[in-house]
Amino acid sequence: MKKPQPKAAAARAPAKSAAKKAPAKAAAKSAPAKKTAPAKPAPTSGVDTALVEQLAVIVAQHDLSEIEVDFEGLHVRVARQAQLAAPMIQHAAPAQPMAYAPAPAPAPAPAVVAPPPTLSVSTPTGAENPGAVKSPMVGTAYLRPSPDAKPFVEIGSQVKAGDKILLIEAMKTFNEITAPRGGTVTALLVEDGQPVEYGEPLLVIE
Amino acid sequence: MKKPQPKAAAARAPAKSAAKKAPAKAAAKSAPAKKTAPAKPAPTSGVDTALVEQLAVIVAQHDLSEIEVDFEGLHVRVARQAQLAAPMIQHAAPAQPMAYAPAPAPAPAPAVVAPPPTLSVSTPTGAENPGAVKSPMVGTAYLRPSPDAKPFVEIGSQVKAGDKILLIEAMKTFNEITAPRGGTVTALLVEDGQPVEYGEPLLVIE
Amino acid sequence: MFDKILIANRGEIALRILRAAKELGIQTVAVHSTADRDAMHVKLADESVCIGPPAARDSYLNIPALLAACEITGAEAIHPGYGFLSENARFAEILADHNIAFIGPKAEHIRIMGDKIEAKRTAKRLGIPCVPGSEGGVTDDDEAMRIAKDIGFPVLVKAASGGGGRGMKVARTPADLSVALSTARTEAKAAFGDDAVYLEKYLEKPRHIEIQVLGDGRGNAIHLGERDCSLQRRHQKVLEESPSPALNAEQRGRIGEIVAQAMRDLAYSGAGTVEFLYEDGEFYFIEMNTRIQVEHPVTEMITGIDLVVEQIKIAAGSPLTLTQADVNFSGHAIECRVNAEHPSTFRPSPGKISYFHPPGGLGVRVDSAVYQGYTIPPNYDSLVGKLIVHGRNRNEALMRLRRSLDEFIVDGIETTIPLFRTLVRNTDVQNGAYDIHWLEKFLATGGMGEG
Amino acid sequence: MFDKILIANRGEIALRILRAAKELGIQTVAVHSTADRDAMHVKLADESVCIGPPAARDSYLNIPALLAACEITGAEAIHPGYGFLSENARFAEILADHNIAFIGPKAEHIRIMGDKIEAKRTAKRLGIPCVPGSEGGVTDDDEAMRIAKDIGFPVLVKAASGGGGRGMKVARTPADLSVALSTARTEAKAAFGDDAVYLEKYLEKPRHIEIQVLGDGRGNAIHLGERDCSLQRRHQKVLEESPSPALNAEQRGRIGEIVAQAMRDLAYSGAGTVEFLYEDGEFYFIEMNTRIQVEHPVTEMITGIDLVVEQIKIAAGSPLTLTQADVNFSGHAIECRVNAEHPSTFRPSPGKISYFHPPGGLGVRVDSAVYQGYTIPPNYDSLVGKLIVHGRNRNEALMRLRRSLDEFIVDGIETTIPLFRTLVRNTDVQNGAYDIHWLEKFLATGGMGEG
Repeated sequence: MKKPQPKAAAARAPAKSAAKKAPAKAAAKSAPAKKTAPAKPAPTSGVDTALVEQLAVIVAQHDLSEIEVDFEGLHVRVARQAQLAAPMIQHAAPAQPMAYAPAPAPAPAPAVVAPPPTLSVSTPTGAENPGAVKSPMVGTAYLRPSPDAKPFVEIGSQVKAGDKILLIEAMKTFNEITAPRGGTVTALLVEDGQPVEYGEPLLVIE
Repeated sequence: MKKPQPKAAAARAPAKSAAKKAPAKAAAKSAPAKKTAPAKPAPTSGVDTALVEQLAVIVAQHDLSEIEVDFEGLHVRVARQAQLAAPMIQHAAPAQPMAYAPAPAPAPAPAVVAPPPTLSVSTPTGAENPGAVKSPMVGTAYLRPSPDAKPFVEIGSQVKAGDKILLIEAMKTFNEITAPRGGTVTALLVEDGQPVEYGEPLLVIE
Repeated sequence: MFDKILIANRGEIALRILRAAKELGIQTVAVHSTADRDAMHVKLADESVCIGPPAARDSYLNIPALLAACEITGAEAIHPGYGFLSENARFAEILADHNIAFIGPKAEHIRIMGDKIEAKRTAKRLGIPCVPGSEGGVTDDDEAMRIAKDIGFPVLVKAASGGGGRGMKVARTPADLSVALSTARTEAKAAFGDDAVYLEKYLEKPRHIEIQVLGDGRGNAIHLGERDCSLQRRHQKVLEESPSPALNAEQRGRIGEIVAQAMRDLAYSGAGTVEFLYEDGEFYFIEMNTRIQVEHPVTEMITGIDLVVEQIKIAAGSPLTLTQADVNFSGHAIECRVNAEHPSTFRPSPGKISYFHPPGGLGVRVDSAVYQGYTIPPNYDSLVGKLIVHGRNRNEALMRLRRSLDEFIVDGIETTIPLFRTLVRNTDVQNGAYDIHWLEKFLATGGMGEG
Repeated sequence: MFDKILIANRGEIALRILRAAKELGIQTVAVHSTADRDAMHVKLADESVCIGPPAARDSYLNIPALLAACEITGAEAIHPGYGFLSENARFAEILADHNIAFIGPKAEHIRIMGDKIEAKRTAKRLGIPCVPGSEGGVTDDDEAMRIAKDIGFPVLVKAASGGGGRGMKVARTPADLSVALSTARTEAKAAFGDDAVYLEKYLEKPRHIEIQVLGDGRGNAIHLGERDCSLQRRHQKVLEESPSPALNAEQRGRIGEIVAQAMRDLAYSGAGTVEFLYEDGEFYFIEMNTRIQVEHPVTEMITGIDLVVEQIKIAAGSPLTLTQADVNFSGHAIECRVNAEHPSTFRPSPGKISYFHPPGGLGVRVDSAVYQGYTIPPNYDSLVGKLIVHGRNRNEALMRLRRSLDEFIVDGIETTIPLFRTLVRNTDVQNGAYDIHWLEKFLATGGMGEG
């Protein structure tokens, strides 16, 4: 039974939920600084990177967040964002980057029902290609200098850093987008005349 | 960029967030279990990685967040984000049966601030003794037949099934509570004259 | 005023009562079954007492347990909410015997209104319009015809001992009457062993309109306008609004005053609702509910009057401080009852709420006792919560309802939110062109696109 | 009316604008920085466009990006919310050049009111009461004394080129004046290289009272009463209420009509707020904000008028349909700004919200764009949401505020909810006995028991 006297006291203790979570938060903060050991470490400076490597394996296998070792002047700390954290993040943040809430049709269409909204936190698309060239601005992307011209690039095109690859038009101004690095165009991610937002991947150079 | 047309379609599919969350939850539940499969690290730099490994197993098995060892110049710290998972699980179903929201003092006491409320789901107290005799009704428990009499039972008393063990008074009626089974009274969980609610453990017979 | 009251209910109404008590500075005792130990009002109450196992008869309907809970906590009054013991005259009497105040009307009024025949007789006596019909059983066909013509066709021929629709026939014209009479008599004889029938005016497409009243038991009483609860499924109200799209101010004032005067004559105490069928400008008494109703927030939103606070004040012995002139109707309010049910099959869907996000902003009220992580137990009703919107006019309220329904998230269980998202976009609902049969027909003809 | 508007803001005000647009049946475009991709209004909008990285200058203040977003989505109008570009006259002009409607006043009015000196000159011209003082710099001590006696002591001696409190001295009596003048001149000379000072009436314990106005740009304008925003910390409003506990209906009507008439003379368009200090029955103009304000819901709750809807209608060219007679003040409203800050040290506390449960029930409104699982980014302001309550009178509103604060749960970050739980139980707050210095003093003297 809950009674006023004992309750007030009992409640005050567990009430500090924020305080409770503090250690977890601290851990979470240190986690992103994931100094994971390099894959193929060569012994350098007399530091036993094989030890580091082993610790790294242990830290991962046992789902740890951190190992720290001090021995004869050697200090090693291996930290990792433990797997355990993942379900927690997912729980509030299901891995569904496109799960934004849909808008109902504002026109009074009698039988159209809005699909249920969802509130979830998007995770950056891990599948994103590191060679993707992203839009530096909002506007309309054009793949060719004029409607009759050939495209700047096509899939398979070889480009050098600085080559024109696209135009983005905003406010009647055509902005030239140039290749940030040389390589082969392996994917075109926008269509001619497509509106693009800031940071939207335009094409892939590998 | 989110546009109306593709969105309506995209949204309908991922809307079933409930279904999506199922795997994440399952993972969270199974996660604490999976810290076996010890690696076989060879000793390096004179650092006993087998010790580290053992500590890693311990830290996981006991659901610890951290172990730190100092021994003859060797310092080892093994940390794990076990804690991170715990608040999350708690958050939906915390293992804190007493974490009910406290009520603010309704009397207009100017400087008294209500402790913050919490909304959490209580889990049945696992520590509850299977030999506990629970109150079948709401009322006031009395340990003796009259104020001057000796108590029905004391710790250590032997009782047979059907023996009177308590009175519960409700609406000026004294209801006899009898032992549901024979055994020894090992704990008295209520005091004489204490109000009790339905299902409240009164004493333990083992 | 009371120092401490006990809330003998559960779910959203228990939380509703708790909120009113807190705002009055009154201590609260929550009583609950073992299935409700995690209920929000239990967590927010000053004290809580578990009174029994999940089955309502052993907990929420368990009068000795409630009395014992009052005794051990020192609660001076019990608010029964709706359902459970709220219309149990005997309970009100027992409380009186134990010097515990019952936050509700006098036992005699509960009893009168709980008896269909007695209620109708009282309503008639008090000048409340009732469905015209024969005074009792009719055996003679000529007399039946005379009465039917008096009432006006169509008429309903009903078995005097009847119930459940058996022995009921409609005669749309005088020519239909003799066949209806003989068929009804035959069915009545077969079903109930009694071929007496009576006649009543038959309403083709009535609306359900009810008048909210408050009385102080001393002869003061006011009405707080009507609620239109015509959108029903299996006699369960689904969506309620006020003002009714069918009434004008003159009609509202007239029926309201008739009801208020009746309550004055009765010296009715507390909140009550007089329910009518309404057709072609006429009201026909159905019954009176002598308690707070699920849909009371609709009235609160357009009057600004906290009905539960008024109930508590009246039960504590305060005379009604509100006069009819204090009751001003402002804007339009609509309530949706969100149930844990499949939105088209209405299969109950108890279970754990994995995500809960209520809508907010101007003119939006949510009365719900659930929270994220809470499990709706299968033991009781399926009400998840009530979404109530207020706007300066009906159109604003409808648009606000639409946008707030689109913000409302309840994951982990099925709810009837999608039903309301469909209804608020329906032309008939938008036009207020519905009667008590509308929703059933809408669902039967595939309005929800499935089942 | 517009078919589609772009919301050039973030957080709760972006959601507020989205709600108004949806209720008007207008399509919405949310623009956002990369830090705000998970914002609730982005999820609820019909379309969204990422316009830049987290830094506001590259996203929310990036005019070319906003124009481009209008271009690719076809948005006809931009609502700037508050902060960011909301009081940028040049932005309003650029939009006009691009045939995009700015949901706000005319550029010239933004410009006038954005310039402190010009604003005060305009206010005076329009008959709005200002702080009495010297017309310009004063160099002669005798002239200073004459002016000071005219204004009435205490007077403030201020560096003409000053700012930030340097070169400011209070003379409480005529005897103090010459010392105050010489000290202020010395400080002014040292700090700004200019020893010109001016005199102004010094207000000891003023309240902050502001008048909400709506104008249609055609000479129609109304006032919607006042808001008392005296509870401030570091010039940031913390709690706002309406009506002010310090004003009566006659005072409200008088200052309201002065302001409304000034807006008529100005042909002001849209929503605006004229801010005053108030002491001993007199109002003194501070500034005018030519935008919607954070605390606008307080006015909405007592008038029932949706200010953002009115802004949009006016920007779309509708004349004001509301007359002053349509504005009725009903009951009392209080708003608490819940920030992601430690409740006594006010250290910002951005981060992930692990549990969110807003309060509900009668008279409770929550305007918040957060949700469980959302991470408050460290890049912008710390407003988590606004809790607004309405009651039939101030006491009912305070009791409702107390119970709803006690229901409000925001876990995972620190919030100022505990500050409000303390304030609502404070006798001075309960009595409305506070001025603009009260909260700072309360905190400095350990009102929160810590820091």
